[in-house]
Amino acid sequence: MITLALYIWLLPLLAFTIQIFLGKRLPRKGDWVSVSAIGISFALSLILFIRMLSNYSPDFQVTASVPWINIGQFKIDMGIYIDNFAIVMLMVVTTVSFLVHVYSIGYMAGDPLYNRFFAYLSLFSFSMLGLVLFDNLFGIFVMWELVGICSYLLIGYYFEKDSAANAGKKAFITNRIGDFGFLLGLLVVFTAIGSFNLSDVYQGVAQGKLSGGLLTAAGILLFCGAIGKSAQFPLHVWLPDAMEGPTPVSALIHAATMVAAGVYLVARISFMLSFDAMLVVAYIGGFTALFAATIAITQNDIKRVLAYSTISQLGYMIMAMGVGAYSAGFFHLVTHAMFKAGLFLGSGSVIHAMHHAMEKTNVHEDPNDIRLMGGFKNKMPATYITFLVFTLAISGIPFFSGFLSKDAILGGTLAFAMSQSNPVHYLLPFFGFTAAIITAFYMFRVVIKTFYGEPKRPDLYEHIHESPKVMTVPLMVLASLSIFIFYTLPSFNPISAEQGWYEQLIEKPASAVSAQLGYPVLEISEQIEHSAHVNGMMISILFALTGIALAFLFYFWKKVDVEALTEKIKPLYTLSYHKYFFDELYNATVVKGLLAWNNLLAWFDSNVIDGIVNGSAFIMRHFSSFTGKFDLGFIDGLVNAVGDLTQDVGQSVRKIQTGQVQYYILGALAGLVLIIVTVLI
Amino acid sequence: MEMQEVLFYAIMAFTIFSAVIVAFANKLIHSAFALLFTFVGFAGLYIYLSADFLAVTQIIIYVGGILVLILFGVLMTQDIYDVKAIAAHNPLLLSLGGGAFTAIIIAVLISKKPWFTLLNKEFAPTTATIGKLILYEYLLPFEIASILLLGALIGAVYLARAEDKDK
Amino acid sequence: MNSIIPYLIVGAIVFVLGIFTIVYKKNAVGILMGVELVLNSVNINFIAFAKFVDTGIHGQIISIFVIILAAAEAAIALAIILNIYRMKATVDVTQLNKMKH
Amino acid sequence: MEPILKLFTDLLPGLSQLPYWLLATLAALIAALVLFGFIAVFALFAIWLERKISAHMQDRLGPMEVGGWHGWAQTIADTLKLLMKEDIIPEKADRILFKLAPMIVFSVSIASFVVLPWSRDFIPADLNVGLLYILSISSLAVIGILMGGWASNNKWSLYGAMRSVAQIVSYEIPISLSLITVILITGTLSMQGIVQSQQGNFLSWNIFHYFPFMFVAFVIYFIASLAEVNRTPFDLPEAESELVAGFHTEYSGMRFAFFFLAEYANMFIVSAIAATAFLGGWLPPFSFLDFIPGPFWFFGKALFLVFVQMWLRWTLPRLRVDQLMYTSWKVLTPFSFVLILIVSFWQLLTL
Repeated sequence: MITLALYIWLLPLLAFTIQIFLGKRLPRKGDWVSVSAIGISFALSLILFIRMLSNYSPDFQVTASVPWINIGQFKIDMGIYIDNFAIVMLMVVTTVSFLVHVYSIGYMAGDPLYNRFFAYLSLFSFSMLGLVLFDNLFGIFVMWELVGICSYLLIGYYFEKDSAANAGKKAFITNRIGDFGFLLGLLVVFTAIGSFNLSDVYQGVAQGKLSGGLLTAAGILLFCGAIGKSAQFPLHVWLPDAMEGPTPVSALIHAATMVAAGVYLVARISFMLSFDAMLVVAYIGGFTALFAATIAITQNDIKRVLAYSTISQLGYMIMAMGVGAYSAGFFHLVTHAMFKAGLFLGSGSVIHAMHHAMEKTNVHEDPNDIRLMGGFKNKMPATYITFLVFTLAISGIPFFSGFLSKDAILGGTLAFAMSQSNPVHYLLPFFGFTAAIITAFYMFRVVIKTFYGEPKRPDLYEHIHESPKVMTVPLMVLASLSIFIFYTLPSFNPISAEQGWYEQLIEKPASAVSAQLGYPVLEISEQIEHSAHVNGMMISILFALTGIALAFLFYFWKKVDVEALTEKIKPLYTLSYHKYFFDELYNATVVKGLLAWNNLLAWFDSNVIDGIVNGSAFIMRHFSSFTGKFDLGFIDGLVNAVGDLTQDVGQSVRKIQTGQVQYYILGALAGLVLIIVTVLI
Repeated sequence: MEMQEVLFYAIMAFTIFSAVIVAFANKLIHSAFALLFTFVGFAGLYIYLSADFLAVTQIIIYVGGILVLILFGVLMTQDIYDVKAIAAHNPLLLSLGGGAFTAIIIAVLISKKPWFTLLNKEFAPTTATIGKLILYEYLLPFEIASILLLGALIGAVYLARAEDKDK
Repeated sequence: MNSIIPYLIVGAIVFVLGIFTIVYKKNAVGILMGVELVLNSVNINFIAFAKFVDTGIHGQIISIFVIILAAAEAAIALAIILNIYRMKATVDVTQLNKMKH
Repeated sequence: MEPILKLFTDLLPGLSQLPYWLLATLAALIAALVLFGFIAVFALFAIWLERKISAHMQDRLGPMEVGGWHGWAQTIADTLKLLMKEDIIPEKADRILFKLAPMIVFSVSIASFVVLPWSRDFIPADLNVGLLYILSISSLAVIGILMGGWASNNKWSLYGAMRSVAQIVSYEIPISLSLITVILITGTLSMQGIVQSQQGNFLSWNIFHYFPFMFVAFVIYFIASLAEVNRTPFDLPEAESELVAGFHTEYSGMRFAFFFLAEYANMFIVSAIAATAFLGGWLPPFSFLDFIPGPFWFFGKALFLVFVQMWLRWTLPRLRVDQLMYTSWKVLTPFSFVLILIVSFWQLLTL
């Protein structure tokens, strides 16, 4: 099993190595290397997955580790940890990655850096799989940074475009802030417990080596990493800009897998979250869910809408982690990976078509703009149908995967609020349900504007064509994976996944904090949970349908004049359209502040430090002019004398050098005899 | 078992005799062919030292590789048709002196024995042991040696093709 | 044959002969042959010690490495000798004294 | 040595009275004589076979006169002619080396017979490095050929010898590499061990192992072995039209007979190795055929391969020198390296 996991992990690395060195010279620029590597990984993960299903045990786990750093008492082991969590995650990563690889063959065809693109994809798959497999926080951190690098490289893939290069830098720097928190969290954990290994950390927390405020701090600091990577509220600004990268990358990295890594991390460290830390997590997640959803309403770039939707959905997951509904949050991660990857690939298909149409008609406008689309459903039936399936899934309509997981999260938040005495916590379900309406609304806004109605630009419309098979087939696969049956087997219940394999196999991890405190951190009774679930389901179906209905009212039947409404709530619209001015805010505070501080430092450097340096240089110069005279007269004389002597000796001795090796060997032998004789006597 | 002993001393004498021919033969080609018998004789001695794998390796590499190279070297640098060509030698006395030096050193060293407690191990197949040692304990030297061989290969080809540089 | 001495003596004699060959021959290929003799005599010492001294068979491994080195050395040396022959039409080492003085 | 001695004392109990060394010498002598007899008879038979096969392939009769029935005595007559011939040593030849060369070549061939496994019990010496031993012995023959070619002091001989050596040295690499795949599978170098690891019916022979990779290894081995024994299409060293007769141009009489015998013995040896390493040696193709003794199968398989060699000789034209080198270095060697990689990877996977 470990060997299998190692193959899954290392094959993409092998592909990366081959690609980066030989890619250009291989036939077809070597795309088959990467695709087949991830394909094999996918097949092997499928084997693991089937084994997991046939095993059907929630407690299943396998570990293996090797010593990594070993200096005296200081020991760090590196190892692999496989449980159901990891296997499901492996499955998600390899599936989406494989499909995106295949899709990219079509989407990236003819790109000048084709082979490098596939090399990056392979490197990303390798790092992401490593992140899933590692059994210790340090290894996870290393892989965490590697996926960050890949994200940076792929966002800035069209680096000749300024906006892409800047977006890459922005993503990288914003992530650094989160990762700084992560690193601090690692240090806190290591100082207190002395190991990075997850099971050691669990033991340490359970035994109380890390407790009280420090434990909360450690939890929140580690969560900072997730804030950065999963684009949660204060650090969400990079993800929309990351859409500068190629669309397959957006699907793979910025929708399905890497951004979900934050959620995965929170799930992995959930055992050490104290109640306060959980509240922080829940509120950040909940707020992000609502906040990003409100921005998504007004955006016109199809990929940006999806980006904000991703942020919002990630907020859902994080919120689920915060209210203790781990398996629901993780479930949403899985389903979201499928339908959001699908949405991105579908939008990629549309953009691809637009791009070609623009090239044909020689129009230079933004191919991502939904204002230029409309009526595509007749031209691109496969893309349309799959896109609709994904949209239904994300809106949370029954019979689709998104309903199952979103409903579980909403139920979880409701149960959390009901079980707490403080009514303020009803804010969390409020965030969740409001975001659900808005999600349904803005997703259908995109669908209606893109696929229904009259074509806005007939000149472009004429040249729109369905994408090649290599692009539509992954879409179909993802669409079928967005239907409920895959998650509710063997019970086959479209409304609830409770009896499905997923809920049976993925259990809420035991909390070490509870073990330390001696009482559960969070207690939610069965009864509350059940009633919350039923109520949540009703409300969420109702809200989703409301959202859809609103979208159709606004944009399809045009019963409400959108322009007039916009004018009426102009300030709110502006706020949302400009993303609450967060970029400008950061620019004004962080960037300007840093510049001012830098100017101060520069002044200090050029005046104070340079003054000292110049002064000492002046003294040294006078001293050295004195020593120079001494040098010329006395020292040089000595040196010349030695040189002359050597030359004279050399003249007389050089006659021994006959240039014949054999004499030298004889000389060496004579020397050897001499040495041995002296040693023996 | 005295048969084996007789055979042992015969091989020993054979080895030394052919080495003497290598050293003293007048024709270089005779030296080269005498080297064949020296190598084979050494392989025989290795068998007595229960180093079966080494014996076979000795023949494959020394005879099949190095000796062929040397023979080609001789054939390419000597005038082929002049079979009688006598190799020129350095002054015999000087060379004998060098040999004598070495002999003295070694005689002294051998007479200083014993360095270790000596024992006589039973014969046991060594191939598997050698394989394991090379792949575990001596892995780094082994890899270095393989890189050295690759380097030597490329270097030799480059040197031998030197005439192409002028074109 | 059940004592280390005969092997050491063979090794010593061949070693001396090898050194002698190196010094005696004027032909570069001949010198190479001397070197091979020397390497062989060293090998037999290693293998003899591997059998008669209680250190496992590490001696045999060392001699494998010696053989590897000998192969590499022979290849390079002959390539050099051929090059010299090509340039100077001789392989007599007494004529090859460009490094003199 | 011991099994042979045991065989002797079993056959003639009186022999055990003799002192050990005498017994050993006697046994060795007799074994050598038997081997020589075998090689000689085999060569006779093979020459006759070759004549007949070539005749049949070219739709002609071949020798029909000597001895009556289908000219069966033709090769005996040839042999007599060879033995009767005057033994000539060219005046300018290097006499010692000239005489030494055929001996080396022939004794090398004989030496290879030591490790051929004829049946479950009958193998002259089951060395634990048997396969390597054969490889090493075959590299000795190179020196003999070079010696003969040089000592003849004849341009054609030397060219033939040089070509032959270059060819054998180059083709030894694919041979060794393809045999390494066998070693990887069986995990032993001993010839008996290799045969025993192929126990079962013919599908468990190495040639069908890891299908089709080992089959490719067998093909590589077979092609390279053709070159190793200077058979067509790789018979450049003795290409009559270019080099008169290769390195043995100047030889005649008994010395020539030695080269000749060695050549046919080598044909048999490479086929026997192929039979051992790839075709299950003395194992019958189906286990119910066990009652037929091992030597029959072993000899049969080897002889079949010898027949294929002859068949090829009359089918394929000769290669050019550059094509010869190309085949070895750029086709067979890389392929066998890849095979080693594949086989070892496969083994790792199924570990």
